[in-house]
Amino acid sequence: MKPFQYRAPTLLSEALSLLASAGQRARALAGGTDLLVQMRRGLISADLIVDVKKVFELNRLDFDPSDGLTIGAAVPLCRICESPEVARHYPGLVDALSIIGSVAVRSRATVGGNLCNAAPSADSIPALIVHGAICTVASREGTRQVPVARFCTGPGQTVLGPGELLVSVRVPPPRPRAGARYLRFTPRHEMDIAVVGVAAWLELSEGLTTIANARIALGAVAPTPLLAVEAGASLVGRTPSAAAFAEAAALAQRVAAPISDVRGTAAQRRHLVGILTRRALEGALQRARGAEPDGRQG
Amino acid sequence: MVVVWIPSLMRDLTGGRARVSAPGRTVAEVLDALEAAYPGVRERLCPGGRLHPSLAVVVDGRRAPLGLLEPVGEESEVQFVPAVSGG
Amino acid sequence: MSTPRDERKPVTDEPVSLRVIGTRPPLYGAVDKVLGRAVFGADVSLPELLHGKVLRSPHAHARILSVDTRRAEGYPGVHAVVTARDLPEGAGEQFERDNTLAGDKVLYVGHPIAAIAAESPHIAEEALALIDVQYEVLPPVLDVRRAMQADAPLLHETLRTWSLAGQAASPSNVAEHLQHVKGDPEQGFAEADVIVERSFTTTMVHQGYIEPHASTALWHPDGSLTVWTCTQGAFPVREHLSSLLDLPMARIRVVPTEIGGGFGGKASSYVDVVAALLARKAGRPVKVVMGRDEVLKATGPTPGTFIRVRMGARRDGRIVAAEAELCYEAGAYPGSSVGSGADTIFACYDIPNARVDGYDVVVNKPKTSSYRAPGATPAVFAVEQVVDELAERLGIDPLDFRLLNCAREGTRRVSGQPYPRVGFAEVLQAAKAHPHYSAPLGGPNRGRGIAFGYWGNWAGQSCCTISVNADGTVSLLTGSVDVSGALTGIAMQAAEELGLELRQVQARVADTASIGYTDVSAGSRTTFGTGLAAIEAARDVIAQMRARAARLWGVPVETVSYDRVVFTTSVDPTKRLSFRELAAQLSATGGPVMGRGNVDGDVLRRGGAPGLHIADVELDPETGKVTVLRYTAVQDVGRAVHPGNVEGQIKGGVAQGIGWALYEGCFYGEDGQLLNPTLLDNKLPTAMDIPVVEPVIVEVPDPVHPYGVRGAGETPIVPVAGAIANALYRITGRRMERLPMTPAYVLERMGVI
Amino acid sequence: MDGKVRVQATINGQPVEFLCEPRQSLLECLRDILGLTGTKEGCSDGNCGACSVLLNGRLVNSCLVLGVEIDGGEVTTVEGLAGPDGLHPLQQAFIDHAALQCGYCTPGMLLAAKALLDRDPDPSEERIRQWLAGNLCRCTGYDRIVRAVQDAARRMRRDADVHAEG
Repeated sequence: MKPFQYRAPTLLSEALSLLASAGQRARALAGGTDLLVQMRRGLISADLIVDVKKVFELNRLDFDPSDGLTIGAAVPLCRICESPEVARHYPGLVDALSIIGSVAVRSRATVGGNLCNAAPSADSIPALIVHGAICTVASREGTRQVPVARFCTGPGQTVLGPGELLVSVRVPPPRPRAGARYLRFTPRHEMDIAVVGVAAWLELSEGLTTIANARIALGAVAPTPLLAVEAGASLVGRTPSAAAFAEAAALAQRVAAPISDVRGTAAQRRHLVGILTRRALEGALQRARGAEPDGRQG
Repeated sequence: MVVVWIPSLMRDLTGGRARVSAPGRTVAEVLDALEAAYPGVRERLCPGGRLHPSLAVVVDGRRAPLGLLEPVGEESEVQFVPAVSGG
Repeated sequence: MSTPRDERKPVTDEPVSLRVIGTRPPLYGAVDKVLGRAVFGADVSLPELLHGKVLRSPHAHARILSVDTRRAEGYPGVHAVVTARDLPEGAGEQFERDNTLAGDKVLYVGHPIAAIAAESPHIAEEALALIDVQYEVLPPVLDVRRAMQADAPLLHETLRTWSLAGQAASPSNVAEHLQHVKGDPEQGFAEADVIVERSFTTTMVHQGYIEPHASTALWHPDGSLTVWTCTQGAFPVREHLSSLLDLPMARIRVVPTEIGGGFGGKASSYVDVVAALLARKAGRPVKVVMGRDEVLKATGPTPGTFIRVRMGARRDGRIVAAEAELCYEAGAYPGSSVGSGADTIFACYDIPNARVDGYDVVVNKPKTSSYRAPGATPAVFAVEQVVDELAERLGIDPLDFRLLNCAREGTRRVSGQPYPRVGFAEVLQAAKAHPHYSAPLGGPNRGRGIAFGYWGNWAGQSCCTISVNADGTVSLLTGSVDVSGALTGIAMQAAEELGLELRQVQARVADTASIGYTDVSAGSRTTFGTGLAAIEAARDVIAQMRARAARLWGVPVETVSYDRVVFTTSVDPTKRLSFRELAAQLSATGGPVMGRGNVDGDVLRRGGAPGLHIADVELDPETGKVTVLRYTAVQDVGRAVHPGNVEGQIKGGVAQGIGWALYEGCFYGEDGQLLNPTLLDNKLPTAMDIPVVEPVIVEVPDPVHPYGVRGAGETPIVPVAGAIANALYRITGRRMERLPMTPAYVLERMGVI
Repeated sequence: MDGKVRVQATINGQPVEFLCEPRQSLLECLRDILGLTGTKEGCSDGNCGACSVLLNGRLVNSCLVLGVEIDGGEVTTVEGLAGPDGLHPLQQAFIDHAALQCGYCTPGMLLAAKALLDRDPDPSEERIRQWLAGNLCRCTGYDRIVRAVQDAARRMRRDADVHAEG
């Protein structure tokens, strides 16, 4: 790892000016569980590391019934998963955040880091997408909002321009009769990386008989986490049923563009998209009806 | 007479016979007797004069640490097996 | 002095009343390990210490045209740069030299080319990038069968296939062809009513020890060398250093540190010579610590294999013929474990007619080394599925079928070597009687599989000394590195002989300057082989103590005896001295007493350790994911010196076997790059992936050891993949012909994807 | 090579001050600067858990934390577990249950178990296994480690009750 300067600003403005001054040669450090690994392997190099863990705006974790949940980009996953409000209102999000890496990794890793690392197999991103989460990005020139669904532009690539910093992610307030579920498939039972990840979110109609709204997002089957628009749309207005879910699963399989690599084959991934989409929808349905799905991971 | 089990790939030298008897008080002496009866046996087992490193000598079911110097009895039997170590 | 070697008293079957052997004392060194005080390889530090890093080949197969280190040598903070040119001319065996620092060719990604010693590991790493190496890249060959073809790229122009049929003429990647033929296979297969033939492919697997290799070298003003290294064998490292540095052994001291797991992978030396070369050139001590990616790319995993097995049996259940072809990856240089694979594949069975062909094949991957019963696991994975299929086709219970055909005392192996007494049948009967074998499976998509495995025991050479202290305690020294509690097992055997409690025995591992030659701790030999040396040393102590008592009492030594409680003389029954009381008289009766044991265990007709494993697995038919629900491992260990250690070896061996069966492998791309050089993608099982393994110890004493001890540490890994494969067959109706049995592979075998 | 930074922290209850380069990990600082070699390196990319320590009460992989990041922080390593009156209950339980063989993963395993018991004095076997999944062990097959953690939890709960009554 090449030598670098280290700064730990407490003010957002200070962080932004540091990032702007060094341009491409500066990197923001939150948990570091991806950044330090890639720097150690020479995949990323920086002259200046800006530790953003002391900046107030990036450390907020507050829930408001009307505004929803605001997750600071530097809030460690363990703090998010331990929040009673997050557990009660966003169990679908906890499904994803509570299985990233290990206990030790989750003490440091952040949603901001997971987003900026932009791995196609990231666990948090499909879950954030189906929850309709929005990123708040700041730079010296000001701030802008970017839906999580459009934040990643390719493996390890995001919309962030030079001098821009991801400040927080806002998750809309939970809607009644709605539920979400995230499942991933890994060979080991823990401490592994998704071969395929699927998040599903369902909102039922007034009488709980039909699906008012649905979103399905896929991980590890395209250059970026993917919102499977047609698959979600196919469920709107239908009665929740195995057949409806199977149809949506097939549509999700069609939009997936998996590759073969050391973690899995394309055929395996395409098959798993079908299986996990169906299971995630069933879990989301149970939560929309106020029940808890069985704990088994994919 | 000592009974020597002939490894299969050497039976071309012994007319296809799997077991052969030969006199001797040590494995080396037995080998000399075998060489006399079936020329080429020694060079196969001991390329360049030393027992090939992947082979071990077994006398009466016991690996012989002295290799070719191992004494043999009247009714002994001799085999050549893979030299095994371990992990 | 000590009793002549061949008068070992055979152990009778009825249990001798033992005071220490069979108990479960805490292990030597455990307190330091839980305190974090134990000194492992990378924990060594010295004043003026420099840090070494190795430059490794990015190509799997290339000729080295030039290596220019001038820029690196000038980099601030760099103190020394070495390449193959720094190895003394013509010293040591050529392949060993080339695998230490590449000569004219690199043969695998990660092949060491040069090394740098600098003020910090970071500076050394930066300076590595300044070494300019020019390559002529050559096409690599990675698949073992492809490498065997005549038109395959050749790794070594000079390599000819050796076999007992003579030396082949033209160069080849096949370094050796071995063959065993027993009886008349053609005739046997003609008699068979049922014949099953299958081929299997297993991937290269790494031992996965959590501690990376580390070595620290220090040259002394008189030109002698001390090396601290985490190794399974300090003496083999000393030989390696002596050979490659052209330095007499008496000028080298190798100090074995605590070892963070080896499993055979630390029986070879990788960075000791490099550390020594750097330290000599820099004039300061140098520590070289490997990174995990270096460990996975450039240290010896166990070979990937192609195995074809064909077996025939009669309707009455007798196996009448068997045939196997084993092609093992040796890696960049000859010397895979195909020999022990061929020796083990049919080892559990009494088969009248058999042929085994083994091929040791070089490929553009790191030189393979041992991994716990080297060569046996892939062979048993193959043969136990064919045996299972034969039993099914004959309609015989799989355990009964194995009982019908298992080897017994006197059975001849394919090599012709007859078996001494080994508990093959006893293990099968114990497994059959175990509740697990008949328990209900309790759910859909579940299957139970069994597999029968064996590992012969290597004995090797060991030294041990025992000094008697004036207070009646003793201090034991041995050259055997303490791999997982073996030192405690050795000390327990000495304590038993001396009639002492274990806490009266101080036991330590000595460096190569303080004890006689002792082979590597491997081959399930340590508790057996070094235990013999400890027993011999203890008997030597007793002999000397009897002489002192005789001198004290003025009686002939023949009249003095010791019943492990007191010394007495038949001349005068009132004279009695405890060990402690006599020890206090040593200085007055002739000075210190030191017992010596130096043993070559191979002298003894050693039997090995068979194991029968029962595995219950559950399959998710939609995703192909396999969960091991219940696991029972029945094994003959001869005598469990420390039952806790033996159970620990069985639990650990099964855990590694589960990793080998379901999760692990070194996967290479077409260009020879290792695709998974991290512990994220080279997936060792976690605490969530291993069930509670129930060890069942069967004790059929090995007659050649005073306490009946057999080697037990390696057998536990051998049957695991076969048992899980047979369990998956019961769920899917498909035989598993590949390792690892990943979810994707299981789905493919089921025709789902 | 200058560019070193002064770091002040509390390590195993002791105030400590040291100089390090920003690129040096906490693991490197503990081992090479402060001589606390009890914490081990197995992979340096967060996949084995051998370097686990407590940072401000949280279990972390010290290979994925920079030394400069712990300025003002509090670190507990394996060397800080035993007290003046002897081994920590977890250390004693690991010995009693033979929950280690080579011992290389043991420091990380002990700190991970301590972090768990600090939070949950009576964890289920499932919770223990899930919590320890980030700490790889190649020798034992894990179940004796799980037993040792359960046993230590029992002893610590009993000591806590005695303490409460006393």
